[in-house]
Amino acid sequence: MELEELKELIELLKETDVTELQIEKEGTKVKIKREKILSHLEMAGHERAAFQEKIVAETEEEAQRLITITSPIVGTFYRSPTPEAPPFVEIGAKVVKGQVLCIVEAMKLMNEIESDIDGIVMKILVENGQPVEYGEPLFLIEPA
Amino acid sequence: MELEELKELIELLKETDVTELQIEKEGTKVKIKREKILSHLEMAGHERAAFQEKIVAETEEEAQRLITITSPIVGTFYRSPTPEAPPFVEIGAKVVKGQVLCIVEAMKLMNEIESDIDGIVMKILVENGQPVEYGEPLFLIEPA
Amino acid sequence: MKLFKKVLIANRGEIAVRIIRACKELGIKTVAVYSEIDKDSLHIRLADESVCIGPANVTQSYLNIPALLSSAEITDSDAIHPGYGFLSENHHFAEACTTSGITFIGPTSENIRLGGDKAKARQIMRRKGVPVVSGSDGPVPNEEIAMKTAKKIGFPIVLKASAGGGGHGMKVVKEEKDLDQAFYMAQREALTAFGNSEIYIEEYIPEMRHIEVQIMADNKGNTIHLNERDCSIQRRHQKLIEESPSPISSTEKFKKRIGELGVKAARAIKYRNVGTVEFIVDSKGNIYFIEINTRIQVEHPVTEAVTGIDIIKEQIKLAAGLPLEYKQNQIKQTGHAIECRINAEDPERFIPSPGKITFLSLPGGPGVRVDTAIYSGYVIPSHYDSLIAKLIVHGKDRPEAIAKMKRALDEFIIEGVNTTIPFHKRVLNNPDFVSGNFTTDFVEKINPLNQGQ
Amino acid sequence: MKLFKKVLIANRGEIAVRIIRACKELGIKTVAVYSEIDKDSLHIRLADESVCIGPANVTQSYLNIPALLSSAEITDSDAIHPGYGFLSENHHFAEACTTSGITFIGPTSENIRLGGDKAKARQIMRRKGVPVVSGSDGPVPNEEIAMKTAKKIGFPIVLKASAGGGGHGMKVVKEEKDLDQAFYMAQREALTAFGNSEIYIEEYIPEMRHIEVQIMADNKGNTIHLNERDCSIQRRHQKLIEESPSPISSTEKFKKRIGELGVKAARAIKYRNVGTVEFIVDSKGNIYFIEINTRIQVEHPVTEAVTGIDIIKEQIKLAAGLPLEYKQNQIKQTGHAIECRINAEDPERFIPSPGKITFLSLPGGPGVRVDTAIYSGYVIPSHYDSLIAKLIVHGKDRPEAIAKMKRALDEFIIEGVNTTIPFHKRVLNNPDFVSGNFTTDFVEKINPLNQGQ
Repeated sequence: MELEELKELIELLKETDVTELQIEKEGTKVKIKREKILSHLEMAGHERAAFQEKIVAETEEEAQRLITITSPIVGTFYRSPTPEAPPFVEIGAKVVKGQVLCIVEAMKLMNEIESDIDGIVMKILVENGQPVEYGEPLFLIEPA
Repeated sequence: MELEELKELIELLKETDVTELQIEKEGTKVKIKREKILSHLEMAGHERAAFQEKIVAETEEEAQRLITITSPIVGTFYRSPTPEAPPFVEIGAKVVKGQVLCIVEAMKLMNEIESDIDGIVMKILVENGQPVEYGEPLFLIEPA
Repeated sequence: MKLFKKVLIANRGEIAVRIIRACKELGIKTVAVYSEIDKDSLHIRLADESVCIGPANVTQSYLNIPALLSSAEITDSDAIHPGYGFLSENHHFAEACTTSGITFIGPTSENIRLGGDKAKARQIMRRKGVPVVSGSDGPVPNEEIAMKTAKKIGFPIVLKASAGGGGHGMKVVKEEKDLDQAFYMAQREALTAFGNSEIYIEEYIPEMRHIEVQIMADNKGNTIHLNERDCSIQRRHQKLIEESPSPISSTEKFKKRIGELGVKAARAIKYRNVGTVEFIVDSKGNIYFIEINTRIQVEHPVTEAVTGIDIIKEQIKLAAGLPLEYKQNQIKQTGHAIECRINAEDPERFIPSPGKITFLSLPGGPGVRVDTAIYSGYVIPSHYDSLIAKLIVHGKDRPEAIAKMKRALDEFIIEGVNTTIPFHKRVLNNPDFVSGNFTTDFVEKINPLNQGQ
Repeated sequence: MKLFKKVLIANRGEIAVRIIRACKELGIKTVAVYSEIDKDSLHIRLADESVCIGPANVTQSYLNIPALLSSAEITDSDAIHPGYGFLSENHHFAEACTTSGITFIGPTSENIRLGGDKAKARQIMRRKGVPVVSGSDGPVPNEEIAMKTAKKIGFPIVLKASAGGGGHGMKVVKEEKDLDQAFYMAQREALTAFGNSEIYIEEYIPEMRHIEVQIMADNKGNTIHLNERDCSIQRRHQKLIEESPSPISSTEKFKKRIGELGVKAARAIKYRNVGTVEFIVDSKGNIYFIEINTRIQVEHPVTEAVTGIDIIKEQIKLAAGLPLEYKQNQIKQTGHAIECRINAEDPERFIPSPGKITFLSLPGGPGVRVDTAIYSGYVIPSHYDSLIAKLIVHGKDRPEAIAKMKRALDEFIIEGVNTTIPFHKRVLNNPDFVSGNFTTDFVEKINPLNQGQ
């Protein structure tokens, strides 16, 4: 095994949770050990965790392709301007940059949340009428 | 593996979280270990630390060759049977298994500490009259 | 009168944890709020619910009134506890809570407004017979009147910003010739720092102690005090060590007088809920009002230790409209308590030292209390206050409290960041501290690096 | 009379840390001893010096008398504190200390010897007028006399080993026909477990509380008590939760009587230093002596909380020959204290759970005390007791103490090993516990997995 190969291997491990690797090949033995330190608070099973899980569960590929629209404020998420009106967007809808996707109500004010980009709505991550916190993912958009 | 290669490898590890690397190739064995997370209690500047340092500082090679005779009890270390008598052994002395190396006094009892092996006394690690704890290294012996 | 169902805590760090503790003991649900950088904070883990309110920057998170009120709304919280710092002394926030139908756990917004106007508060106190340091009656409009007032008082004098407080916006003027320039500078600085250029003048008191009185008042105006705290160990007007009782309040007469003045000051402005009346005491034992702090204070635990009263629990009950549970004569003071503020700072120069805590062992045993939100592995962000823990001890007398504090500091192990623990050890071993003979310039005197302000 | 210069602590874990704290507050230097496996223990770090005394195995380390005395010798220690467990109730050790010119911090070796001979102690107490459970007068030599005694008392009866104690070596015999067999077994088991086959007989008391009295006596024989502790929450005679005062000692009369009986028992054997007289109280409120514990106890902090007295500090001062600092009428009891023993055990089956603590956050705030030697990253060895922390709360009354304990348990986060925290939460929420209406079979009743012993 050449040094370059070794480097690549170590680099590769960085992105994984592997802590020990042993290779034995044609008389060459390699053993690599790593320490992993987990953030314990993250592991605390706090309710947020479960929710974030859902999103993380998407394949890496998909995650890289899609753009997440997050809530810029704390408030209540509404898909339509009034209870009677149809939703601003549905899954599969084509949207353009600046188009209103939903409303987050805070302090009796209706804050229109706009799309950052042109694209297609792939997922709506929050139910109508549900409270959202700052930075909470609302939509996944596939860029056009 | 050339020295240059080794240097590079060590340098490489610095930027990673690898803690142990073993390579065995064409009769050459390389093992690199790194301390990533230090035991904080050990680092406490406790007096013991300084002492252990001294011993650890020996080259690995030497450490592997030499046998350490430790104190089996808590007490006071004496190099000779009485204050007037000459020491049991000096550095460079040839000793045989079972030969008395020193005395550790505990509870007014003189406990004779014997050599585990045949060999040559390479180092005496404790001063005459100094207190020793359980497991404290007393002599380094090079096996015959 | 019923207690709240759910309280939102508009704060972070140790005080958020402290408030959650009080709520839990009262059977009240809690909501933690946090900025993005605080996502691994202990207060989130201990609260029943949590809401991310914005990015690390305080103006967009912990000072973000709409985000806080929305968080209360979406979590159905019926009250907000502001802690200390941040929005705790913002009367607009208190008012906004009330308008939104959420109880603000603290005094009335009018109390807060007045507490923030030092010149006005001084004026009221003087009229109501609470002694104040001699000086101008309210703000001084211009250089001429400033000079006239200063001459009447006699130099040196102190220029203070009406909107300042806690020593912020202060200027000592030693001689007549410096006044004009200093007055102009003080006005400009006050305008920049507080958005208000009003300046008032006080006599300069060279050697003084800072002693304050803890106040509790219910919504009907029943007002009591929980005795005094001595906070004379300060660095640039930042308190570092507090104790109760004061080492100089050994006479019952002094103790009684300062307590009564505290109550008088609170009544003078119809104060509600818990608060602190701050006094300075000169070398002759004269007591002068300086300001009223309209919030729970960092140093409240020393009073809790000697009185046995949980001030935060009482604060919540008072905010819910319950009557005072104690009469003045039921307030007992047992033993002596000291608090050391452990800051993540270099202990010589007091430069902040944020970063990861790699090892932590807290002191314990009898008479030791630790209020903190740190843990082994926690990363102290550089965005907020450097206070990371409060160490409080309670002994049967001051010597025992000092011995206890020394051993507790000895066993408080924090690795990975610098802390003020070594500074506290030095103070605890200082003969002047041990004898109780010190004034607010103590830290400057012992630490050459801290001279001048 | 002078205090010691240096004390060697012949123990480990939380009690070693606790003793170091007391010594530090008294200005006494400390020596920690440790076995090889304990090399990263907190008590080593907190002590002034430390000595490794042997391998992990207790007989070669913490029970190794020569190693301990040599350690005292090489470190110039003038006293040894034995803590609890290990050699604390070994009268040979106490004597060996004295012979070596080292003060044993505890009662006389004669006190310890007698405390270890339960049948003899019972006999003395009965003669001195301290009520004991009806039964044999001293040990019972054979089956015939056992049968005669048992019939006189009436079945069911209990066979107890003279050298047992704390519930170890106990056998309940329900019917006459089982006695012979049980007696033979009890003798054999006692011989194996304690090296002494002596057995005595007591009446079986079905529903009882375990209540004990903390005693303090100086070398002149002045003896006082620090009131009672209720330790009825036990599992197989191992205490899990202790409190002071007892929930049933609300009447001053009962309180006074049990306290006085404690002092009477201590005086009956000329007891010195601190100790505990254990009683059982039957459903009618009758009080019976069962044994005297000649050491500091795990549960001493609940008494410290309500009396404000540091028992370990007093213990050290008494051992140094100082007179008692308190008179009986100076002992006050304020509020209510509860202690939960946090063991590294599965909370259902109580199977030990040694291993590495991967995350730790201790409770804090007002009225909460934690005595522990663990830290984040510490590895709990499988060689020793599973007690890893004591959580003590102090409230103004029992309901407040319970609320405080619940919130403290809630915020006590230990990851990496199982602990008894969930068990304690269940008990604290149990209506019988809350009402104070429980007996020593409480744990068996609520936990089907623990039925039978």
